[in-house]
Amino acid sequence: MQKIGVFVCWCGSNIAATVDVQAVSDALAKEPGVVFSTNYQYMCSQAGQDMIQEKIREFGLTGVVVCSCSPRMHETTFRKTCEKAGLNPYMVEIANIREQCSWIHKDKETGTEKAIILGRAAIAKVQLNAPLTAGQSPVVKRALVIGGGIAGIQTALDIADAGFPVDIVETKPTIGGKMTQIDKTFPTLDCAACILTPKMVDAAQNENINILSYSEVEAVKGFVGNFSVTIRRKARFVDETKCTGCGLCTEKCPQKKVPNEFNLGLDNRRAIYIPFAQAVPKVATIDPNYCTMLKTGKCGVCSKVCTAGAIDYQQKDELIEREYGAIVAATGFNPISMDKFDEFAYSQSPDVVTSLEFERLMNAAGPTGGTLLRPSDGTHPHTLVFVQCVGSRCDGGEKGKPYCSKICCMYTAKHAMLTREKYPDTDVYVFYIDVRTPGKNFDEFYRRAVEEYGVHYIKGMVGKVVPENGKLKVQASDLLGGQQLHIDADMVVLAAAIEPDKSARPLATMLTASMDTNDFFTEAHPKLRPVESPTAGVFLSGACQGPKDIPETVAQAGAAASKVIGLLVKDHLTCNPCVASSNEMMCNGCSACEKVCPYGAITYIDKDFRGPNRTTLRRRVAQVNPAVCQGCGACTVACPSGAMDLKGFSNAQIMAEVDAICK
Amino acid sequence: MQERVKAKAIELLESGVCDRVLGWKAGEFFYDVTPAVFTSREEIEKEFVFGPFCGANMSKYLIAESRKEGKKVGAFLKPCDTYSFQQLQKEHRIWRENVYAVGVQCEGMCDIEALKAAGIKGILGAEGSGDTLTVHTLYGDKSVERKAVLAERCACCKSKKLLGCDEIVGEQGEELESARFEQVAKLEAMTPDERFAFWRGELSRCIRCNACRNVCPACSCEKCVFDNPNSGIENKAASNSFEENLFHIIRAFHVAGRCTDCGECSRVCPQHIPLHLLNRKFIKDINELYGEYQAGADMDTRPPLMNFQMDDPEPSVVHERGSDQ
Amino acid sequence: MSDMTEIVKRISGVNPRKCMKCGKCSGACPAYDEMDYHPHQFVDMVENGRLEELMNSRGIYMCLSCFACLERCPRSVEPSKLIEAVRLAVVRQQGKNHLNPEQIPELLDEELPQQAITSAFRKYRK
Amino acid sequence: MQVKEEFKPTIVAFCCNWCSYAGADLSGTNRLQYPANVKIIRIPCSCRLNPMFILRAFQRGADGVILCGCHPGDCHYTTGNYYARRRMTLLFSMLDYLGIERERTRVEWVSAAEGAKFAATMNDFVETVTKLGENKRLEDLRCKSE
Repeated sequence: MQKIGVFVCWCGSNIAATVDVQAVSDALAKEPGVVFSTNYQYMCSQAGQDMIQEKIREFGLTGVVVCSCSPRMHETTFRKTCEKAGLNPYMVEIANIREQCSWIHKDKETGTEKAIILGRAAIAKVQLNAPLTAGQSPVVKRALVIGGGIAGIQTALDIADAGFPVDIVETKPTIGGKMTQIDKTFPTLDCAACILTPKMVDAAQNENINILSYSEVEAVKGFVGNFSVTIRRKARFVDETKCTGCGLCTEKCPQKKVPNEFNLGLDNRRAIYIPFAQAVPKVATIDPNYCTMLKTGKCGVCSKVCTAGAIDYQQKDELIEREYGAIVAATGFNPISMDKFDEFAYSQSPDVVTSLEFERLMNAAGPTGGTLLRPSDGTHPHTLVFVQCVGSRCDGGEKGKPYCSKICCMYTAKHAMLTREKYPDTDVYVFYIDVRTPGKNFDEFYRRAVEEYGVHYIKGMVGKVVPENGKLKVQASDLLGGQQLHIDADMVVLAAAIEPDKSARPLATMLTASMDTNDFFTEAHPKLRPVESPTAGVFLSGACQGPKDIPETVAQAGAAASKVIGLLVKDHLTCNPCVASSNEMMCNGCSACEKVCPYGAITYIDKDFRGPNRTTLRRRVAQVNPAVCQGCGACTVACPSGAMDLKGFSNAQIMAEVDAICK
Repeated sequence: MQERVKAKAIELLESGVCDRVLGWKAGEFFYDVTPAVFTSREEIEKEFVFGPFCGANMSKYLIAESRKEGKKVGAFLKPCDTYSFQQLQKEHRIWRENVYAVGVQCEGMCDIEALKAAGIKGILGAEGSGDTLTVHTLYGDKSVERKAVLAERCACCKSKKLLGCDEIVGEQGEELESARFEQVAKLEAMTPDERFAFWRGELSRCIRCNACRNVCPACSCEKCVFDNPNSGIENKAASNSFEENLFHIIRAFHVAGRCTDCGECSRVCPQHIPLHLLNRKFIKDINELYGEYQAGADMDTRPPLMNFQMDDPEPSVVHERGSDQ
Repeated sequence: MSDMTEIVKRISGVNPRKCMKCGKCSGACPAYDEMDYHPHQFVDMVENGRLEELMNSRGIYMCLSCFACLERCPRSVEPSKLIEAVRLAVVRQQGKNHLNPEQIPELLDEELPQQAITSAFRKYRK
Repeated sequence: MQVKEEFKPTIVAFCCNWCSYAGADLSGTNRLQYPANVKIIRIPCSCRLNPMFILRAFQRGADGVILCGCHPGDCHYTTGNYYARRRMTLLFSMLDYLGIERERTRVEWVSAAEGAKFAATMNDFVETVTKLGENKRLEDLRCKSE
């Protein structure tokens, strides 16, 4: 029989004013199993806690009921108190007789009667409490960063600085992401490559960081602290260890007509290529869709030319499996496709480009070597029209994205300013709905574009663009001027909306991380936990969580890294002991519980049981992983036979509380 | 039809595909057909029956049978049985590779009460496939319209489709438009007091023989909560009105979303309580609130109670929807 | 006049509040110059209670119902349907159907494009 | 007919630990009064409520049972209240089908910031159940000790 101690708190006058605490402690003293019952002004005070510890030792209490304020207030305090006195902390129950009794009833008599009933319910529950110890699960001291853009690199660098090994998995042949394709950055007009490549080199040289380029995540199993991830290293047909990055093969390769995705198809590259000069790892890659040797077996120029003998046509995809303690999603963004915006004639004229393509045209390593030329005839453009919010702030659905993509106003101001600065003879028009410049020095930057460089900012939208004998006839409304403008432009640049990378959705399903309707990762709490995913052990860095510019991405990457370090620094993860547990003898193995578990904490094994007259019965039974289970209890109701029960809130305990209340 | 099924049973045994076959055998009376296991040709020839009274649903026996060593177990399944068969596979209760399932075309099973109600006296036996039934009685043979004496569940049969069978005897059928929810709708239209009186009248006759639980393919727990002393709601015999309600509400809730509406519970109830009306109420609610769902129709859609939509109706819908004269 | 605004909104099924004042409809409108009030202003005037002014304007008859604005509106506001409803509201008033079909034959001339004829019939044949 | 001594219903409220229990605490902190016949049982999530507990409460003499949970979409366990919503809808529909008064059972989504709503809901629920009178249709006479 349990030996229970009841401690009724006055809480100064908060409880004692409308509840006769003496009557309560006397009434509860008579309850079965109660060996000691008292009341005191401040149970949560040091004196109160000492009294509890003293009584535990004196009476050898096996259970403690404290009738006081809400468990959300002092449950942990009283649990620690009892733990110090040697009583299992989960043998404590709190009856909430302040917020849910004394404060909401004026009449002392009903207040006292209700407090006694709530006390009885807590006693009934503690009778059935079992001592629980918080489970522990080991933490693998290695992090995985998925995505090698500035977000992934920065996160990896910060984690590596703390001394933890990090793997970066990048689908492209080189890390660097979108920033490598950008010419200058706002608001400081730094050259993007100049501030990015040192970080890429740091990442390459940092012995804690292991870069798995040209690879994809295939499968993720396990839980926080113990992820096991299968990574597919796509076949490069070049041996990374031998290739020196001299680039000889990329000059000699006969297959010249391959659209260069690094320059967004504005120029061509060879079948064997290095994306750009400062690529990290600086290793050639053969494109299997275009290489004649791989397709027909007749060529092999690159292997003949290669001095290091690094070409290996037989190389196959390789699947490697590694353990990680934490995973950071840094899959980044892409501009949306323009094929649903024919009113801007993107598909009808090469002179209508997206902003990223414009970046490449302005970039020294770009297809035109840095001089801004019209892709159609290579002449110098005189009139440029920038169109804002193409596909952003729309109605959702096939019209475009419902959100504002946040960075277009700033990079368009940058493009306009750089164009006017480099080519003073050009006329630059920017058609906008609102110019949004919320960051530090952002608005000053935009005003410089208007005041110093004379960019024509026109509030209104372009209605249509019609390519006509070499010119682009732009028809737009000028809302403030109250007129319809007709401009013959040489080039039109569309500020396309940005959307998450296509690899984000399958990755989210693998990580059981949740996503919003626009495929951005959902954060654990929009304001208070923006860099964590609701799924424990999964963190978010960069534009995969929402549109953001480079300063914010780097800040968020640092934050994600600090969360990962906070996790990896622990040797063990203590997990909530009030988790589900399945009674194997009664489990039907019908996987009803597995389907309702939001955390995928339930797995199944076939187990042998002793059957009648010495036969063994092989049955499928459920197993709950205590580290992943958060104790919501959905499975306990889905399980018809009651095999699945929740420690700390078991069926019997809740029934006992119901009985005590309704008696 | 019986000849073809018997021949198939013998063929399964002779060809060595199965070492035992689950079928039907005449019980005490001709209409009291019980399930049986046949292991030899002679037994089949002598006792195997497939006639208008073979209502028993074999799929629940396959839970235990499919786990035994030895060759496969042959099983004859009517269309409604195949739904339970697939539902049990979906819940990993039947090991499909140890079962050789033979689907049997079914024209609907008859109910002896309906036969008696049709005013035929001194019945000795009845057989015949197709639309008419020849009834052997003390006063010579009579023939009667099969439709008139069909069991309630067969009168509003929901589907003649044979699912997931290795082989089919007879033709494959189709899902049918069935009026199986009319009775439930009639009850819903009553006032709460009338409904309370109706169900008290029905459930008070319940003697807790657990026949409904034992025959129900969805009710196949290793250890039922009502037999488990520390489940908190264990009760062997319902001693008062509350426990009768409790048993039937909880049982209906446990099979909600998994009950294939095979009607076995009402067929075996010795007190003729229309238990299927409880399960059909849940099926009707699920169809109306969460979209058409037929348990056991396929192997992958998630059962409604293990699924959700963001825009599910609020529980208060029950308050607005109910009629409250 | 507010109930008339409700009627116009109901007939057209358009929610003018969805308009974010981007002006793309006016940008795309081929009849922009002939109109005194332009497509983005239709939506704004209906929403802000200037329906009367809009109903008396000549501009609403210059609309060719070519649906360029409807196609291109990022917020799916459909200004062409709205102006259609405004025209309907005018025509339904007593004696305001100021052009009856019998007059049209004399007004015709060869250069009048096909589109304008069908559009005129549709607008005036109510 | 005038009830002899004023009938005081017993109401059991199952509150989910993260939202509605905090809402109940908030209504307490704001000293918002609601009748004392409501007693609250804390459960981790609304999806922890098993129909057995509701029927057990009625068996033991409760006159009304209410489940309070987080608003759909705010659940601490992301999907808990969606399952609870379906289960309770079906259970209430079955109880209504058996002729048990519909107003004896109820689900209310109360967030941690809605102290006032919690108090108002409790006042309204107690009033409805008092009007219904004692629970005659789902009672277990053996449990009626007095």
